[in-house]
Amino acid sequence: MILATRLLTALTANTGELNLSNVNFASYLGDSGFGQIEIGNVIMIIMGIVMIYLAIKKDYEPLLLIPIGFGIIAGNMPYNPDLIPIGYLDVLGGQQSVFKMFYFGVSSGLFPPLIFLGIGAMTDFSALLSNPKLLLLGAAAQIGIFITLLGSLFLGFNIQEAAAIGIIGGADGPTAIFVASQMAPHLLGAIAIAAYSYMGLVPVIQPPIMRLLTTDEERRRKMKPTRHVSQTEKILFPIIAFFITAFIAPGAITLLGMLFFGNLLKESGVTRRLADSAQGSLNNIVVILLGFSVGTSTQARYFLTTDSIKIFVLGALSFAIATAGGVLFAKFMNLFLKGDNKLNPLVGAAGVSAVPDSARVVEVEGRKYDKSNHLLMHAMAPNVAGVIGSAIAAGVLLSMVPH
Amino acid sequence: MILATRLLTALTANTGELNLSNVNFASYLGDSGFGQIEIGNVIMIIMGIVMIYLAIKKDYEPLLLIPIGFGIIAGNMPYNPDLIPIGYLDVLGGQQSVFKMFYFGVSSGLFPPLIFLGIGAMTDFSALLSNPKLLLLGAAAQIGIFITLLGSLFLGFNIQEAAAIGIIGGADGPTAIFVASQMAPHLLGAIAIAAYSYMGLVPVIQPPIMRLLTTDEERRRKMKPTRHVSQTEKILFPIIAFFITAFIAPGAITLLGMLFFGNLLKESGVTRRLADSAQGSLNNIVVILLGFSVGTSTQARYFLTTDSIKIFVLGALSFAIATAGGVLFAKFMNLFLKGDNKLNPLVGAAGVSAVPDSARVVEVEGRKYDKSNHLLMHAMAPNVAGVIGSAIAAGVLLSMVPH
Amino acid sequence: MILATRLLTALTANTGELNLSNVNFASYLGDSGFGQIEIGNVIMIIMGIVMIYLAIKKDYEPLLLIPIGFGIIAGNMPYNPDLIPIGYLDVLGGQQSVFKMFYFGVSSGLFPPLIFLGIGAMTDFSALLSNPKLLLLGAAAQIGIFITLLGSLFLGFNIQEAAAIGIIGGADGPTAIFVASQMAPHLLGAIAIAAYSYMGLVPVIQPPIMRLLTTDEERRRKMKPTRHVSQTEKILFPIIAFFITAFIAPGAITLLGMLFFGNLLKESGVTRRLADSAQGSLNNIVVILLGFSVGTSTQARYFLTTDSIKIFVLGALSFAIATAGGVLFAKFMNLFLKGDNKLNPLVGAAGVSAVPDSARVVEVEGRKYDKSNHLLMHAMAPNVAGVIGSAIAAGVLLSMVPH
Amino acid sequence: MLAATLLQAVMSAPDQQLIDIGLRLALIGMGTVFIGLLILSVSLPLVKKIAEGKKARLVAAGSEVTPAELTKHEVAAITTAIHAHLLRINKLEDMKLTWEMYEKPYSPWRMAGRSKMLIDRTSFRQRSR
Amino acid sequence: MLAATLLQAVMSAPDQQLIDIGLRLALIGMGTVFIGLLILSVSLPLVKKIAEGKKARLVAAGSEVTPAELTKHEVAAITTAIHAHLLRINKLEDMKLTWEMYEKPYSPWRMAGRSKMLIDRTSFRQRSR
Amino acid sequence: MLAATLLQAVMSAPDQQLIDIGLRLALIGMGTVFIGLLILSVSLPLVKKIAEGKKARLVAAGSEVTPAELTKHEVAAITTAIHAHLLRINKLEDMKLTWEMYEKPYSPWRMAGRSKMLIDRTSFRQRSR
Ligand code: NA
Ligand code: NA
Ligand code: NA
Repeated sequence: MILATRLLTALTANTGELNLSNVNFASYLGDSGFGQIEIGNVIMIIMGIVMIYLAIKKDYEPLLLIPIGFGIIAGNMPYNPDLIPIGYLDVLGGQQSVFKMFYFGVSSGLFPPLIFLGIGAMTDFSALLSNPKLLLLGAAAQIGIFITLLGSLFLGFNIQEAAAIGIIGGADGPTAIFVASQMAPHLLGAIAIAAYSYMGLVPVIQPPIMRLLTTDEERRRKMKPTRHVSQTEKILFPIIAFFITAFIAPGAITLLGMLFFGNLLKESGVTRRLADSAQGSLNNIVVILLGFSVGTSTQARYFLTTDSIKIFVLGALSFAIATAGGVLFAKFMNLFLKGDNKLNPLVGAAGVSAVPDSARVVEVEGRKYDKSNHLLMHAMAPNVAGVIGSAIAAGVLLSMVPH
Repeated sequence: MILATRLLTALTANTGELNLSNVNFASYLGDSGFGQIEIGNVIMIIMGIVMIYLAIKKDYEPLLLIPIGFGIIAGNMPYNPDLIPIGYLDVLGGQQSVFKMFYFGVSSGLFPPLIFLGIGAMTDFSALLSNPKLLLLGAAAQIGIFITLLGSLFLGFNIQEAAAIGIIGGADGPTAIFVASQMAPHLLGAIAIAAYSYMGLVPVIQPPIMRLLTTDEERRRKMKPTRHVSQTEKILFPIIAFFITAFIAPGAITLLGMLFFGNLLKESGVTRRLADSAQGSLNNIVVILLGFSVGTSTQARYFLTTDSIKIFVLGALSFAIATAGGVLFAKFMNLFLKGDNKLNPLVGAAGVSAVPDSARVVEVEGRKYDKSNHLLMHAMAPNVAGVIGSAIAAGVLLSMVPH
Repeated sequence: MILATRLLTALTANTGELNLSNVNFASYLGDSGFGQIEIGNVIMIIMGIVMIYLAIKKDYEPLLLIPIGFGIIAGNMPYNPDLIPIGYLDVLGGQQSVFKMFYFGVSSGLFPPLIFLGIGAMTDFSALLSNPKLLLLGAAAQIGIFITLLGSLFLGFNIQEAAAIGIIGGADGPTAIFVASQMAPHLLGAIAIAAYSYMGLVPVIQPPIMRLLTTDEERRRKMKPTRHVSQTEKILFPIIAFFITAFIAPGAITLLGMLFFGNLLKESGVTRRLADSAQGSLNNIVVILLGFSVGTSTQARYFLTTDSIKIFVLGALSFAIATAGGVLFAKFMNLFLKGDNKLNPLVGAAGVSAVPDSARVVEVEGRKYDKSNHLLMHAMAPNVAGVIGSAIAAGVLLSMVPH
Repeated sequence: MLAATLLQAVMSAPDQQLIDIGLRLALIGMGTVFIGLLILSVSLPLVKKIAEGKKARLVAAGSEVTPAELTKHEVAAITTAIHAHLLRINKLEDMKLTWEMYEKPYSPWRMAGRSKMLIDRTSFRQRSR
Repeated sequence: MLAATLLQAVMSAPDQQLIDIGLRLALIGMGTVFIGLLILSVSLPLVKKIAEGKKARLVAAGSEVTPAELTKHEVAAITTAIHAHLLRINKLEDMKLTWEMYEKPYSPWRMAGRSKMLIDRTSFRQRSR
Repeated sequence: MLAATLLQAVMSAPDQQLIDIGLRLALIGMGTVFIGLLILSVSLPLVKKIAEGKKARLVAAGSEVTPAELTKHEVAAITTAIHAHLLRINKLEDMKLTWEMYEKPYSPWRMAGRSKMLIDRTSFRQRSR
């Protein structure tokens, strides 16, 4: 009798709602993929496969698109969320899902500054130091951010959402994620996927716009070779650049602080082992977790909305506008420059950032018209300036828009 | 007078219960190891030393046994938990102990998927792709899991505990920890120690069983050389294998998602730096913290129970049954195979996983009977299949058993 | 009408206090550095620049001073904390600042043991094993800790604060941070900065004291060459040393456990990849985040207090006393030693730890008086003993002083 | 004592329903593992087909040279040639690597190791394994 | 359908105040970006001056040999010489590195890779890129 | 002013009990540090004995060749021989390593560095230290 009572208690207390009638193969199949699959999942999984394909075959930003692509697949495999926490938002009986823990790095805004640390530790600002006026091209391309912001307001988003969507035009994944995590967390997945997708598609989006806005003669123009930059200049740069930019846009302190900190580690010459890890293992670990997390956050039930479609349309628009802004501003600057100081306007397209893909696009486009014309070094200047520019823009929006 | 009051306040408010009578050497000694040591600690510390000895002298899974062994020592050094938080469960005055923070990676289930990411990034699935039917040996060896589950029910564990104990038979440390952290956190320490100990002891446990169940002729049998596997196959494998396994066992999405994600990073050819860090520094860091944490969680006061003894007995049983399951199923398959397609049944023993130790045991056993018989490559196939198989089994239990 | 209501709701609900009158350039400038800068920030930023300068030009502990220096700059850039969370204490609308998340590793006491793991994995205890009596020099130098503790009580700090300040005299950054995080979190920034600054300034602080307390003849004394130490000794050392020290000072289990664990990973010979990551990427990542976090925690509004000034004065004192303690105890030991067993008292100065800078100072000083006198190997023994000694002292204080 | 403990535990066996649940779990679990790996094993030849389909186009014209035909010396020669070729491309970068590898021979954090080298200068580490 | 959605969205345009705020944000934001990068670009020549000021003292006496004048062979020779010089300094350490690199050829965690090498022994990986 | 602050602080000295506690803490603390390191220092010769006990069996028969007797050239020769021997074992693996080291010379993430190399092509970095 006592034994029976003990067992009864054990069964009810310990095994929860488990009883014999629930434990059968049909019930198990119903909770497996066979019973849980939805059309939305299939669409998203195909999208993930396409991303992986493009990354491997076309070499479009593989370090980002492969983690995101596989994350999309993992996040959209069907399961019953009442039985076990798997998805990026799942908490069950006090136990967070692992994907939710990974995603914390995204939702808290922790990962983007760490990525910036790594970017700083692997970026060489020589090109920019060599020709400072090219910085302005990186400023001009940020017009994409603000026009997209206005467009988002027109499409019915509120001001916080519009600000977060606008930053897609900065062509900087980490900046976009950082702003979205603070301003519009519910749109973070769509914004991140849009930003990274278009960064991957830079070689597809930019060339037609660049050709449309330039003449043959302009595209063939060669630029003065860059000068040699001393080590002392490179050491002073991150400190001085941080002062100026953080002073003007305090909202950018977190992102630019880490960027220039990483760069100082690289250039100081006495912290090699720290710079190596900042741009090496730490960066790789964060890239893996960030990409995968962003991917898992595209669970069809939350992701496939008209808002996501609008964001993708606005994102494409913003990349196009940013590219045009950079190219046209280069032509505008040429009005004031003389002789061999004149710029090849193609270089302006690199102002969108998307480091270093858009600089590579400039190089490739330039050589289409003159095999001997190497624009890569010149394009690197607006390219890294674009990173700084969009971080400043993000800082302004973070300061001005209450959130 | 005012000064006296100030000091009185300071003394009572700031120094807590500290007063002159408490501050003496005898009282200090009482709180040091001299006053706090217990016989249980001594037993556990000796166990830790034995593990370290086996790891260094016998090379039994040193990457796991050394962190665990030292963790056991560190977790069992005597101290007074009312004075300072040290142990893996200690929180004192709102301050968590560092060991508790480390242990969070274990108790939350965060570490195992990260380990699987690393295993994926260092595993070559060629052997399996070359001879797919060997996958079934990896399935057969999982019988150890379910017989142990039944045995645990007989020994009086409830259904959640039995499921967690059963997974020891999967011979996969991370899988066992993951399931235990969700199903039976109070048994996690014992389950983890049992799983890793027996994984280390695979060269001791398996050979007698292998010899018992095979004839001399069978042990000498050579197998057809494996075929070359193309890179495209290797890239497609992680994606397709993830679809199938996650669809059938959604509970395994977290573990297998990370395993195949890691493998895709390795095989894609465009994400080398991510794969390097996934299987390198990230894996090492997690292995260090996981092993050490599991070790510290064996504090004698919580660990030395009859439950732990039962778990160790059941664990040994489950490894033996799993080995027998693999070998016997290989013999069963031979009934349907002809000529040089017949399997050497020793290869079945590798189905328990314990990668790559059990494959190495198969190689060593095989060469005892024929110096020229290299079974390593063939054993790798059931070996990695065993990892997938036990993750599927874990997924089924996580889905079906409420927790 | 409905549209208007919707928009009104949207504006009030979504944009918070944002309204047209707030959005203008003057208001923006007021929230930028132009409106927020304070004299305290300027002072701290200059201090950060000086640290970076010393690190690069004079090579004073660059791996610590550069992250701290840049952290000071980043933590003191002016911003409006009501608009966006940036500082190391900021939480706004439930969103923690990124710097606060980084700082968690400091305030929770998580980073110091991880640093100790790395130090263990990169430290060779041969010198100490070769000449065990030099351990006592590492003990003698800890007198700095306790005299500073008494001095702090005199300057009006309470007992917890005094204990935390005293540990600066241990000349071990991580130990000081660990104790301060548990005992006196509000002084953590000042204590950490003091500890690391003086560790960097060891080549400036120690030599005059060393010369003051030694005769010319003593400084020229050569010591017996160290003996070769076998691998088995090196493997046994971390285990035995951990037993003894943890038994006597349980409060040091966390720090010394990680130190000796790291050393076992290094010496075992079978866990190379773990040791490499412990002293490589993991250590670098923690050093970056710890240094930067400590820097950001010097926000002028919290940091520039008379308490900070007192702590800096006490810190300088404690380094001087510790150095004197080591040198004088070496002379005291010489009273009992004969012939070529006599110590060169300069070696005592290395007992303060500050590994390996103070050992380097001993080498340099020794060679000033005899070019052929290499004291480096002998100085390494008290140097690493000093690390153990201050961890023991920390353990005693953590056990005895309620917190 | 251990035996007694186990015996006692087995004696107080759980009721039939719990065992039934356990048996069903075992059946469904083992079944799922087998079905999952069986489906995977039959789908792998498909993977091979897909991969070969792509490759077929590439090697359609000439017969692929099986690397097995290469001698050790040929392998060495080819490797060296490719190495040299790539080396030229990466020459400047490599130079930098070489250069920087020795950049800071007296870094503070390498002191511990260095002092050990001085001690062990003339001795080799004996390894038992 | 997409077009319809977008059209509908645009039709229900937000009120003028929200647009005004957006326009002001755009103006201030774009202005700040431009001013920030403009100040940075005009301050960079100053950085150069500071850096040159320091360097000037060093090269005051003789004219600096521009590395551009070195031929490929000279570069190789110098690099080798420096390498050899530093190599001597680091000889013992390097020896240790070389030694340990091959220390544990059968480490369990390298088995997977090793078994693959055995399989692929005679084949080279074909890379499409 | 600093002096005044300190003076004032010292003047308002804490009561005797707090100082007594501090003194006792100092005594116990310093005592424990000394006892701990003293026990450690007397136990280390034991460690040596244990280690030697194990080694003794190995070298009982012949006298161990002290590495100190090796000349630099012998060291070099032995190292090279061992290196070559192990190289043969690891040949395939090494080949793979060499191969892959140059696998993707135009990876996007290496572009920044590469563009710098192009700029600095003909110049060497001057290091002051
Ligand atoms: Na940008
Ligand atoms: Na398994
Ligand atoms: Na110390």
